[in-house]
Amino acid sequence: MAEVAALERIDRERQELNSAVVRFAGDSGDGMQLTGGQFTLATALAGNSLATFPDFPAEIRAPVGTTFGVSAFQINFGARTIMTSGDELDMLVAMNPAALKTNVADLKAGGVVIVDSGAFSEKNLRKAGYDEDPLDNDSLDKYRVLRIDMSRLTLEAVKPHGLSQKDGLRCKNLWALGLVYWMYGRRRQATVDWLSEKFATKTDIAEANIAALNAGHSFGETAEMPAEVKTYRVPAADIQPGTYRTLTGAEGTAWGLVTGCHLAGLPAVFCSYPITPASSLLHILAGLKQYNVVTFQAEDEIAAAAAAIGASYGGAMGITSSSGPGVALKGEAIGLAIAVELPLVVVNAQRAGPSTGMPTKTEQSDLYQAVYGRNADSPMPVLAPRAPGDCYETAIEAVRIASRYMTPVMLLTDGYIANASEPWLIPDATEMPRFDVTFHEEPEGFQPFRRAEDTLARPWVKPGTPDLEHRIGGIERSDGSGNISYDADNHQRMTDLRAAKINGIANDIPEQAVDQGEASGKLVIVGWGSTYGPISRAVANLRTEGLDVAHIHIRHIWPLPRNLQTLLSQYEQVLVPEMNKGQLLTVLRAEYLVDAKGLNKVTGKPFRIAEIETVARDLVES
Amino acid sequence: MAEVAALERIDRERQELNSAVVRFAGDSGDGMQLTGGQFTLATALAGNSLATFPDFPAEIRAPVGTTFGVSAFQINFGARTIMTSGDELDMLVAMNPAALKTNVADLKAGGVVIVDSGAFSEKNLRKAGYDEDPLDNDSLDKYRVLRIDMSRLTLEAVKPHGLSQKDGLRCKNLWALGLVYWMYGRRRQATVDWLSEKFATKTDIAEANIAALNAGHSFGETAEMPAEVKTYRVPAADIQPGTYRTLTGAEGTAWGLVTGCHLAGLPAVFCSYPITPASSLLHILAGLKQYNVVTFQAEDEIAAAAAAIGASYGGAMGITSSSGPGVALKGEAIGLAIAVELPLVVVNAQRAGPSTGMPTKTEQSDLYQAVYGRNADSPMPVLAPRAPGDCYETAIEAVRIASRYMTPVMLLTDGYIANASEPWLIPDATEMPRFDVTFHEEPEGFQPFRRAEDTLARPWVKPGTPDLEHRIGGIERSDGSGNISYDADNHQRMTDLRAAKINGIANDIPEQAVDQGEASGKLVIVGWGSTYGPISRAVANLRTEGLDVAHIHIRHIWPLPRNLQTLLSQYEQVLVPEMNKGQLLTVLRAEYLVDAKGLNKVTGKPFRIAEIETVARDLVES
Amino acid sequence: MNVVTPPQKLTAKDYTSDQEVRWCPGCGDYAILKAVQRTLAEMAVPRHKTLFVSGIGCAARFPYYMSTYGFHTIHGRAPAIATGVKLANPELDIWVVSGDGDSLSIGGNHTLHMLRRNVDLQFLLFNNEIYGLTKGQYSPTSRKGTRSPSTPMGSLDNPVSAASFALGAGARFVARSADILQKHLPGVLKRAHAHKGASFVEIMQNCIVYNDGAFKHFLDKPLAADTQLHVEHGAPLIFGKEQNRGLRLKPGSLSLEVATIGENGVSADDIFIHDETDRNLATQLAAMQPPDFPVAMGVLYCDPAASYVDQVYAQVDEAKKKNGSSDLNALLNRGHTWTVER
Amino acid sequence: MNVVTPPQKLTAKDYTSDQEVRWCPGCGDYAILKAVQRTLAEMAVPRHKTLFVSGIGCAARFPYYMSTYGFHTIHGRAPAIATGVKLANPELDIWVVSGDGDSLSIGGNHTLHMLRRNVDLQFLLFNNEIYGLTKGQYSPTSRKGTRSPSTPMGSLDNPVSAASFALGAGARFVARSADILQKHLPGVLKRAHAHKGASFVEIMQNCIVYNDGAFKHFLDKPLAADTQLHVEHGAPLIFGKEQNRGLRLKPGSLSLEVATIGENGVSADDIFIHDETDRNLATQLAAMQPPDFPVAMGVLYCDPAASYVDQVYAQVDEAKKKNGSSDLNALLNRGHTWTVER
Ligand SMILES: Cc1ncc(C[n+]2csc(CCOP(=O)(O)OP(=O)(O)O)c2C)c(N)n1
Ligand SMILES: Cc1ncc(C[n+]2csc(CCOP(=O)(O)OP(=O)(O)O)c2C)c(N)n1
Ligand code: SF4
Ligand code: SF4
Ligand SMILES: [Mg+2]
Ligand SMILES: [Mg+2]
Repeated sequence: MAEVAALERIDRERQELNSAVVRFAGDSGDGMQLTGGQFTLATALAGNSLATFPDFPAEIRAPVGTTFGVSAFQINFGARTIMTSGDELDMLVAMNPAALKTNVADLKAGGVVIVDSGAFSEKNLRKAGYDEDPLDNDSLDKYRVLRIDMSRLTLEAVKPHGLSQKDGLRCKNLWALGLVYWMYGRRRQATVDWLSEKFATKTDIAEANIAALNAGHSFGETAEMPAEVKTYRVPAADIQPGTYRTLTGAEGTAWGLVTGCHLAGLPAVFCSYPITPASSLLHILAGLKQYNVVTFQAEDEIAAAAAAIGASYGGAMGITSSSGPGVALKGEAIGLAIAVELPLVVVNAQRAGPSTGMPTKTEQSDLYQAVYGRNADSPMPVLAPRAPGDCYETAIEAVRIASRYMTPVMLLTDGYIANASEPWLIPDATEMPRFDVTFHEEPEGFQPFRRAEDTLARPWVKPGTPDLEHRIGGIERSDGSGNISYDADNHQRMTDLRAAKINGIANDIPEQAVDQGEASGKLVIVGWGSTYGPISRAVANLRTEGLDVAHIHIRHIWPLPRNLQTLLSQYEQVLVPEMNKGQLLTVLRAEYLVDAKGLNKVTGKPFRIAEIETVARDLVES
Repeated sequence: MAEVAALERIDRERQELNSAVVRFAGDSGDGMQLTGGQFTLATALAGNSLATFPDFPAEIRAPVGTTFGVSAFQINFGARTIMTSGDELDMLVAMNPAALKTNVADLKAGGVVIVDSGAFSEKNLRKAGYDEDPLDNDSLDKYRVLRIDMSRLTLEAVKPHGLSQKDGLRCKNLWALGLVYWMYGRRRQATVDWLSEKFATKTDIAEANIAALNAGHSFGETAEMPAEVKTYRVPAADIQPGTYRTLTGAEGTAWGLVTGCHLAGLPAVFCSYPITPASSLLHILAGLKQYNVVTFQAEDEIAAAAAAIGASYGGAMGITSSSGPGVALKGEAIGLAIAVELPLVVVNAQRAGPSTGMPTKTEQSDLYQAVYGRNADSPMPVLAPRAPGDCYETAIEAVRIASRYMTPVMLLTDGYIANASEPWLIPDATEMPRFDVTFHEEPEGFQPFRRAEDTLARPWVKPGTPDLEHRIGGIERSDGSGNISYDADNHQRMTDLRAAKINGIANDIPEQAVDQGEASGKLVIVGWGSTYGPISRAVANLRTEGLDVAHIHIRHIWPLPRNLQTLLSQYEQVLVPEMNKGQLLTVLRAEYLVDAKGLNKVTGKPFRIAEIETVARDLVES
Repeated sequence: MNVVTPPQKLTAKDYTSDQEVRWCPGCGDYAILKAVQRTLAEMAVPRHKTLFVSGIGCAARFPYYMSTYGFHTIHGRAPAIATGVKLANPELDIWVVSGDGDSLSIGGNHTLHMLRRNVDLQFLLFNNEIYGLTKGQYSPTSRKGTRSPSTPMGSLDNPVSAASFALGAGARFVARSADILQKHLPGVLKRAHAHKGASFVEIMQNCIVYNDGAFKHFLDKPLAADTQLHVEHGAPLIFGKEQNRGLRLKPGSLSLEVATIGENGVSADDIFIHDETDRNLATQLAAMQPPDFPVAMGVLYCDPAASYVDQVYAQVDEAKKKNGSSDLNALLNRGHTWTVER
Repeated sequence: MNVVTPPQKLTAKDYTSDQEVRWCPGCGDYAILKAVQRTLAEMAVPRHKTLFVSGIGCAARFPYYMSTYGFHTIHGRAPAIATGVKLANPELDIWVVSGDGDSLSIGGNHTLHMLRRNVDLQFLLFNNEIYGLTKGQYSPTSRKGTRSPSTPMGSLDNPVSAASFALGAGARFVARSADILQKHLPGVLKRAHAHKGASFVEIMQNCIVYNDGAFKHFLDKPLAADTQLHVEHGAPLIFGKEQNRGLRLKPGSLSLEVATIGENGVSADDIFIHDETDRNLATQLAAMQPPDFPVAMGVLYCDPAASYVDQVYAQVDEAKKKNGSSDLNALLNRGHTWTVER
């Protein structure tokens, strides 16, 4: 209880903030992702709303101290609802010169930068490409710089635990975390518990880390801090009661797929070939075998898609996942699933392209590929979640549509969503509406392409069922029997039916809601996917300014919600921000002849709130 | 000269026709394609304008006499300019019951059907699915039926040449051809020459065939023909003077590619994997090695695209070709060519889909794939020829754009165009404007991604050039140096440059012309590719009726011609007929917000003129 | 639909679908179809538990003609699709039918990986050394110098030997037969069916239209006895009209050679005994070609190992045992959670 | 740019680009890079006539670090792309660098077909038995039971043996070395370079991050002499610290076995002599694994045959000879034409 007492005491002097953005940056080996994860947890426990953004280096393990080996983790947390990981930093923790160099530009003027001065050796400065020590010249003048020899202080703190110099230094991220905990009045207990559990078999390491954490914290409490450095209090946000956890987009997608299959009463067969940033889905699902999940690492993306289609044919929910270039390879196989009308979920964790592009950077540029990117008239539903928690729900929806309509479904996530995390109100799986699949078992009158009247879906037969033996294939099938047919009228009919089936899904999805603002007005900003956060905050800000701006965020990219055309026609202007050159824009313009404008950013990075605000403000005010 | 005299004599009684549509139909083994080819040649020599449409069975060699083994060849020829192979038949030659059964519905009421009654055996009737002999009931009452035992007459005619019964019967297509030659006043000499050359080493076969041809012809001259059967004269059309040949779309494309490479001063490396209906391009080019063409049958479509990209990297013009499902497989590799900015021509001979679909049937449904079908922002030019002769020019244009702009180019043909033939005014290759490629050879200031100011193209370096060693790859490249770059601004810049380069091609292609009609008015019909013929004829017919209809046919699908938006805005209505569910339509609507309507046919068969006329008439008159 | 009354003896007809067979008259595929249907009847396999999967090609039309379950998929991907079916539905008895182009050109990689994984299915490769369906281009098994529409001056690639490739890929069952060997083929099919794991069967098949007579130098009746070696586990590797020729170890080497019993002091005891589990032997048998050697027919190699899908489900079972029930809420509440009170 | 003055002796530096090398510190790729650069310098190959092509993976970053021409392409397709380059530019000296995933998983089919075509290039397969770049999933060469992010309970697939696969695919040159064998590797690289046709070289490479020590059971210095067999054409297959162990024919079989000279009556003469042109021998050498056998290193097989691209151009030349000039108008006026007069 001593800790609590200390906090109480100090809290009285703390400056109250509505929100704050903190970034931890260091070498890949410095444990920045873990540090960020722990800070996230402590912040969530403190009742703040939050959003995070991890930023990994492209190289597996770049040489220590180089700029391209810097790993960073950013968190935005607040007493209000937090929508993005934040445009500008209030505080930067830089564990070495390279981290300072690559990150300080994002710090707002007057922001705090905490550096480990012990890491500012000549060698490290050179590796970072500094000609002179930035701590010694005026280059950081517009920031409040806190230089602390964390390396030395950490080594001192862990000395009693008998670690090697190397192992001792590996605790310095916890020292830094301890200090930042102190600055924001965070509790250490969850991190102490986590360390104890993680290093359960290596108690000396656990204890050393805990000692470093506490030392950093005490340093804040006891050291004479320069006057510019304040401590802060970010009050708890008004958050819906319930049990929470943090959830990454990859977890949300994986668990959503598992839940969807559970609700459909189907086993899942997940077939994939590793690729950044999609692999995490494979990794997570590979650990969930007890939930009737079989995972299969195929020899390539084509085999992965093919095996998933085979699995669906066999009576399971076939799922495949990849990123843009890998999904390109699956196009022909997806065409087969469309032709034979089998369920399939294709997850695309988009990344910057074209070609190999920038695998670790995010982009939304595979919408064309999802909606139009196949040979022939090959429509398929396309869904896109907006945030990690939404991945869960959208993945369930993908399984529902695929199994109910006997169709492949594309689920578009991206590198940002997959890695970002947010606090998530844990739902109760036993309360969710089921959508059990009924395999066709009745021989009487059976025809593999006789369609259900409401959905136009053909029956799903599990091979092994007596007396339903039948043949299907990629050559055009006779309406009804499914036998090979080169008949002209039949081809027209089947093409029309395939299109009608997918279009009909529009009647089975919710009408498009307006996320913020009125259902008509001067300007609506239409987004999809991971731009949700910045658009949402930008619109909130603009509305606070009194501007007539609304926000619509589309989950169902294809078919589009049935009321969307009418809805969009209620606004004078439509702005579509996308991390691509204008792909949803093309779809909306073609479908509705709406004179929408694009706001396009293709840098591998998410939008800043301000970028959207500026353009939107210009549009409403002009 | 006896023959000429005979023709002269008979011609006086002939009924004059402005145009006629004849179809030869028989078993796959009956040589209908050869027959049609010869008739085409004789008709061309007679100075008619013409268009043809061969229709092969899907099976390699279906059992003799079955309906799915029927092979047909249709020709439309006339004294006016012929645009299509014709909606309805004036004459059908049916060599067996199956051919009658599958083709007679296309014969216009009052049309002539010539049947080989010798093939109407009970067995053949059964195989064709006839319960009773149609020659014996009233089912053909609305036609003028000419039943001739061609089998027997042929065997008699060839008897002197000592062929077996089987070989003798194989001449019956020439007997039929002889008769039809007589009916339309065609000369036999070219066919006689052709037979003599083809069977140079088997003179007995050549002679037997010639005998059959002459026998059929004499039969017409001498036999007592029923009164309903007339003979016809189709006067020569007003045709541009010069030397002509017949040309199929596959030939046009192949020769155009060879010519394009010649004009660019480049060797061609053509890499492909067989697939219907694209294979003929591989077959033709494999025989043109002396024109500096290397052909490579790869292990699959991906390897074919990859090898073609390698060839372009190596300093040749890399070309790859396939049909829809195969092009789907090439998507990832095309992305590489876009990223590293290498020339490449991708020919897609479209066929009916999705998936395997109907490989022998035509469709225009890969436009989405061509324009939008890749991951990431990956623009590439897309061209589509309208007819066999136009394949030649468009293929040259594809090579020009690819080499000048260092970009892959998609050339969209289709199964119809590839197989159809038309008379072609042979151009003089020595007169064509050259567009020689200059490989970069200057080390001073060399940077692999330093762009030309006018085209924004990067330099093309042939590896092997001293002092220009450099590295390129699919990871995002630094503007200028081409080194790996994960820089945010660089990615935006490079993405913008890639888009600007392709968009800029609009300034290097002709403005869109109006094919028929005024540059403004009530209705414009906008087409692309092989719908040219029916649209053109339909518009001509409607204009003859005095209706205000124009025709625009787009060769440059992407980027679109720079004046197209303005042009389209001059019409009250825009109708876009396509053999798909509305793909160019989507592009036009999205680009120009023009409220164009689609006329969509997806039967695996070309439009009939009347189908377009009807819809267009409704639009102008309503 | 077809309800089978068990006591009645099944015939090929019971495994025949109502679809008209559309291969060229005289195509070797007909004979293979008959042999397969007859063999299934003899083994009385339940139709509803049997699935034929194929890619694209003439051979790949096969499933349409069977009254079992059938899936005609896309070119080259049948091994991958079949693997997926088996993962979802391990009880199914799966046969894959593929052509030489389908399985060794575009599908070579999937064939390789299906074999090394040892997925429990029968893989029938109809080798006609040509692309039939696309009208006669040379295939990866076509002999060098093959003139075809795409190689008017003769092909230049060295052909793949299907059986050698399969062994190089780690296959545990490799056999060979031919369309016209109507007595031999059913036996091989039965062995393939009995083998648990991936059973690779190369079936020489005559394409009468585009590659007629490709195998006549060893399949023609009069030559057969001297040009084919029918191997049998535990039996000497003997062939010839007189059954007096055989393979023996070439002294001092790792190779077999043809020897005639009774000549040059060669006795019956010198003839090598076929051992299906000897991979080195199988590798040599697979590579043997006329005129120096007879073509080895029958089960060249059979050395069973654990099948892939069985092991997958063993892991699933183990995971279930270790992690208890598959309660979804337990998943969602894993790890650190916190509660916001009202 | 780098202008070489010929008389000066070339060094590794002359083949080094200005790009910072970005593999993990301690990665085996560094050693291979150095060996390649040194070997090129020793052979004094002209930089501008040398091209490195690669797919995607850690290994595939290789071209960026060379001062030659370099093309870093897409995952698995380097063999096909290199084939295309060679078709267009037969004078180039091409090296392909590939990882085990790149060349045997997604690219398995292209590797197979490049080998059977015998395209003249050097194919270096950096085998670290893991997917490095994508952070440690098991690869097709990973040993069964490998625990990785995608196989937390251990992998189930039987690994492909790279060299066995290459032989099964019909490769005419198959060799093996390792990152740390800095004396051995250059010799193998030179042999590969000298061989006209596709030269397949498997290089064992340590991934220090995701599969550290995968080869230590035969690469660790103290064990090396007893666990590696360095083969040399015409020399006996001898190994061991005392150079007294070797491979001999197992009597009455097609197999080799390990024997100790001087024990059980085994003499030096009993030891099998390495013959690079013996495919049966190479097949057995490729498959040998500890603990029963040493790992064979060096040129396991070399039996040159006509190279693909040479033959392609021979046909082009023949066509030119036969058909005369390549006058375009002759092409356009081929066959039947007619003239419409004015
Ligand atoms: C993706 C794709 N590429 C190409 C084709 C065209 N294609 C169909 S079958 C075939 C090869 C047929 O040869 P094979 O597998 O030997 O079978 P066969 O017809 O000889 O039985 C090809 C190239 C296709 N259908 N799909
Ligand atoms: C089409 C495609 N699929 C997947 C990937 C992701 N990927 C990149 S490298 C790689 C495998 C790397 O393993 P390996 O080839 O063994 O090379 P290493 O990194 O071990 O050197 C994978 C799966 C990709 N870049 N492109
Ligand atoms: S083309 Fe050849 S393989 Fe195909 S059906 Fe005809 S004969 Fe058989
Ligand atoms: S991940 Fe492994 S293979 Fe890749 S660079 Fe690091 S150590 Fe080398
Ligand atoms: Mg074949
Ligand atoms: Mg590897």
